[in-house]
Amino acid sequence: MSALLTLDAVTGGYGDTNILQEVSMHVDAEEIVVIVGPNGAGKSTAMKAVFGLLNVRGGSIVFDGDNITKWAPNRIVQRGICYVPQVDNIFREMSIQENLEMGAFLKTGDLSAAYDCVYELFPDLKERRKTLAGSLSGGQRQMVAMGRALMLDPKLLLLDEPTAGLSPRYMEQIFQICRDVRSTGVAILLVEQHAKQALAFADRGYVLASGQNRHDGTGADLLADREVAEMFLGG
Amino acid sequence: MGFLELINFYVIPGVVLGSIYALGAVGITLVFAILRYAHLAHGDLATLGAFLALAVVTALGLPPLVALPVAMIGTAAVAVGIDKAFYEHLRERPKIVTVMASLGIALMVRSVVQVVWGVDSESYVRGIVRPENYFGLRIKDREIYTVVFMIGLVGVLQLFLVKSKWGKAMRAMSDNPNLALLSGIDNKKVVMLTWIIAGGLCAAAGVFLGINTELKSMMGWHMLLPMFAAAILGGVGRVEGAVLGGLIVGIAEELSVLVLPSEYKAAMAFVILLFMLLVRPTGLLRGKVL
Amino acid sequence: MELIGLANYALFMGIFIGIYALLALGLNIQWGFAGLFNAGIAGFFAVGAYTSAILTSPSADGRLGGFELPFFVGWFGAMVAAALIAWPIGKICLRFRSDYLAIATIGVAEIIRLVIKSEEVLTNGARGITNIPRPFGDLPYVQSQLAYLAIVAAVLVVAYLMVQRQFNAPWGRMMRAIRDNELAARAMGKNVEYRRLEAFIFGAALMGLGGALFAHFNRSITPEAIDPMVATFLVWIMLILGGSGNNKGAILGATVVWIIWSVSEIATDQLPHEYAVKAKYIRLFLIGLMLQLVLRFRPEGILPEPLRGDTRTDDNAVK
Amino acid sequence: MKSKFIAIAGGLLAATALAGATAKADVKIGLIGGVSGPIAAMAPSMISAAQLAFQQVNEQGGILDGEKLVGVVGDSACNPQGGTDAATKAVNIEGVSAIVGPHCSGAVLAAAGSVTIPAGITVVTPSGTSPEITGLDDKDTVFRTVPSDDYQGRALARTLKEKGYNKVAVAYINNDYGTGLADAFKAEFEAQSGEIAGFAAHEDGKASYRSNLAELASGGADTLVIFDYGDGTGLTILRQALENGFFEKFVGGDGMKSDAPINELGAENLATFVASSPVGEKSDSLDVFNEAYKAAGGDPDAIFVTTSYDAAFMLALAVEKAGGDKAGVSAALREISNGEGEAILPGEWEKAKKLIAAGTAIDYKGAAGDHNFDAAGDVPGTYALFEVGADGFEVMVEMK
Repeated sequence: MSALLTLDAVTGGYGDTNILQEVSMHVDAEEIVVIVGPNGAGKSTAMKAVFGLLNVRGGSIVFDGDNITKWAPNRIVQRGICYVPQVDNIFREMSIQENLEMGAFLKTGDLSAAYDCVYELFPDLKERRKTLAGSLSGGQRQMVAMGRALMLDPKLLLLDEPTAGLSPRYMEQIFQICRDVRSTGVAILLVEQHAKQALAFADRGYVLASGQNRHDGTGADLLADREVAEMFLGG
Repeated sequence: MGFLELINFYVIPGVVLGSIYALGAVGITLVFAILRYAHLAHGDLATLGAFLALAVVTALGLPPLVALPVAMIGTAAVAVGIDKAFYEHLRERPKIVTVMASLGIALMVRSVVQVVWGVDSESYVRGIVRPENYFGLRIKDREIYTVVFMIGLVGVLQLFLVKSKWGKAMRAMSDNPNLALLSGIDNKKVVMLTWIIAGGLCAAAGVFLGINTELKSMMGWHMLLPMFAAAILGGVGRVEGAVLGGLIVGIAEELSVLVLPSEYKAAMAFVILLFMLLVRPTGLLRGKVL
Repeated sequence: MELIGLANYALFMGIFIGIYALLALGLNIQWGFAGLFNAGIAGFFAVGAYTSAILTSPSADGRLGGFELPFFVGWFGAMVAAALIAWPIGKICLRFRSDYLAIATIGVAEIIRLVIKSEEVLTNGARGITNIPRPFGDLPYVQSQLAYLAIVAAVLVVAYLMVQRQFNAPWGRMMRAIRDNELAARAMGKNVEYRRLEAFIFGAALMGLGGALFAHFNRSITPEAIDPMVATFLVWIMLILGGSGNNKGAILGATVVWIIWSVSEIATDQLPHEYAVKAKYIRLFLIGLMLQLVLRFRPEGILPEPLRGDTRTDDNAVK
Repeated sequence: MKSKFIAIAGGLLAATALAGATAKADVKIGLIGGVSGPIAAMAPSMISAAQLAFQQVNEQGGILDGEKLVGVVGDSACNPQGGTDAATKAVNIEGVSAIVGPHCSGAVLAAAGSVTIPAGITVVTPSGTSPEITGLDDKDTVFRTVPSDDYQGRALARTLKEKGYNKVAVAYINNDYGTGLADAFKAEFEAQSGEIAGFAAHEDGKASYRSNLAELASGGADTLVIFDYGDGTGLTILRQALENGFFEKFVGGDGMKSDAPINELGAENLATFVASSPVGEKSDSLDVFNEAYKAAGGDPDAIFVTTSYDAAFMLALAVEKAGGDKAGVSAALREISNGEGEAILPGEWEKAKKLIAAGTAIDYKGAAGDHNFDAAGDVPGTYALFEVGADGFEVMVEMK
């Protein structure tokens, strides 16, 4: 079976400087894959490369049979990848319901099924659908952000540090949500700062450093790897 | 000074003037919030709108209120055209470049008005209209129209922003442009919509200023500062804030005569602007600070 | 006769170009170095012109004055006064993005104009100040113009050298670093606000000096000189066309634009009267259009900013 | 680098000058007006009145040895920058013998200070009314055919007092014109024991002046004196005052005597409106001019047209008298209109030319007055108060 998403030796960066050096990875259908690594390793950059937000100079990105390397973000959205940025990932001055509606902007026709699906995943949000998203707590905001991304029924969800700044209790909750989302048939690629917890929960992981692949393998394997542990798990 | 006198000669003119400022300020606040730059050609677009209406009034002999929609559509078209021809190419550059470009556009629009219509004062209707007396309140019909139309236009706009898909898209773009793009909202359409709305309202501001006073080629430029003061006072991105700001600036300008030498009336808007920037840059209704 | 006339006109143009070049240099410090949008050049220009006028002119009834100080004292005073006015404005407005500064400076210029027009005790109000001494003004017409041109050129050269030195000094590098990447500069511990304020004040001082030179050349200053078109907008076009960030570009832009501005009128004045009048406005239109075209097709201007090893980062790298 | 640009500039100029060069023997007089800028609405008729004078000269045998007299139009834009630029071009590129203008006082002061006084070129402004012009150290080269605002303000004050206006409020535009008139008016009106019950400047271009008016009206005056321009803010003020019934009677300076109030507000609403304006003392001079200007398609009642015409015609006479010597124009200007000699009316060029050739003294009697310049180059004005009749403004009473 061919992978859902494949990055093959991707090189690129902002402006003229290359941040990613020949990074390769893949995500299979209904799989949770985590990218970890020290600060400045190019984790988020790799994710942005997938979403067409980066100047990719070498290598290719293939999604579900299409080479999406040079695609614009809105085309990628329509193709079935949704992206949740790390910060500013909600419309603060709009209600929860409106946030979800904006997520489904490209969808025509009846949205009620999509709403139902999202509210089923996040029952908390349903009660507060009229509340302004900006007034929610951090964890709830993350739910709104993910809910917005899920409105288009993506095949792949990109999450950029969904647990940043959240308390451990919420972190667990977010991971649980990820599993729930996966169970609806969506693959997830996420970047995580909390490497230990993330590797423990993900199917597979990639370790990046200085914009290059260092290690990959299942979460458990990586956790057991001494070198990986020394790199950043030790502390 | 009696209470009625205060109302008649200071507050009512202030409200009328404020309504005119509000119409312009709403456009400014939308452009500021969605396109993220201060559009300095806004006043001169209002001048253009007023003179377009004059062309209709003189050519077809229609009353100015009937010419208003024509002027609004015409100015909206011009605004979209200006954006396509000049601003669009600067979108990837620092925003301040567009601010500068808009200063040049202000000059260009004004000189077109001066070439086509000349530099003399004009008015829609000859003669004068004395105000009606409503229980001691002295109000002219056209003053009532001005305020009613302002409320009506802004009301329709609010409804559009809250209820319609594209209205929400505009709010989304103002709220979080990156996320709006990630959600697949078509930036170009939102920009075009913004210009249609801003251009139309701007023309309305010009036409109502013309109805209440005269048309001059510099009329819009003179309104620019009060309109910006209104937009910032209300909170950038806040339509209802722009209306509130417009009314406050308008009334404050009229009342300023009571405390300041009258030659400093024009400075009132600026004083309000600077004061707001100093103490509460988000504006009364908590808008953005870019 | 014709040739002497042309030479006279060239001298006059040289003087005006020199004055405008000073304004453009001042703006270059603010915009080219520090990215500050000052849309109120006319205001600082006026403060300088009036300060020097008050300091150097003979006394007149009903207004402050009669100090009759030498002209260089007046010019220095002009710079100080413009800087003093710039300080509080910068203090308030530089915290915000440039758009706010643009609006605020338009307002400042407007208020300065109102104050100058209204405060008769200070400025003789709308009538303006006359009998301002012009250095070497007692010489015959041509010699006097020549002498003044020499003075203006000398002032310009000194200003240019000083600005150029600053530009290459650590201060200039820091300013550009702040302009191009504020966050990084902040992270490196630079006091961004303070540096910007410095640039704003220095630029304003040069504009004040330009105003003083203008007032002494005309031997009079009246509030009409504070015209946003000729005192603000033209300077912007000069800098953008010449090349913002490049001091030579600022001077070149002043030269090119003033020549176009002044000479084009000789051409349009040959038209029949009715068209000649319309042509004045068409000329304004074309100046506006010129700005659009430069911004679009040659944003770096005729002489681009020299790169001295510092790479400029793209503002829009992250969407 | 600088010299290179001056060289380029010179080249450009030479090209333009060549392109613009007509018959080289033409005698040129500069017409520097506020073609663009705040008085743009008034400038065209002022310039065409001056051109009328030149046209008459050319129709009646031309100037000097039958050469053509050409008016070279320049734009001062009503600001000092434009004034000096236009004057420099006129003096140096066009080589004018004298200049009519600039129109605005600020431009006059700057152009005179930096260009015409040093170059020894005579200027006669038809509309620069600032008292500052009187005090210029001008080597006797700066004249005007329009009285200083001082005269008009005082004359208007006296006339109003005589006509029984005792308590007035004054609204004036905050520029040299408005301030000059208002200050003079106030001083004289109070000296005549009239009461000024409100006195306030206003800025140009605001949308509403109702609060200004209310403030002025609160003093209890029934008359509003407006020193502003009738096709500018003055119109707005007059309209808002009429509409809201702040005052019963309205008085304007010469700036208000424009067609705009009649056209925009309607003559029927202006029954209580009077405006002062300079007029020719000898009414036959004025009649002759009016006739000629009407025939040329102009409106003789437009503001400053008589003074513009007179300035142009007198400079033509002076150039003739000086034999084309630019330096002699200013002295000649005084000689052709010093109250002694054979009277010359507007348009009588042929007659004047013969008399000058014969060495007979002449005395020009202008459309706007006799123009016997005082030591400072100023003229005392003659004014009339106008009211609005069925056919526009009509003389109501002469002012003294």
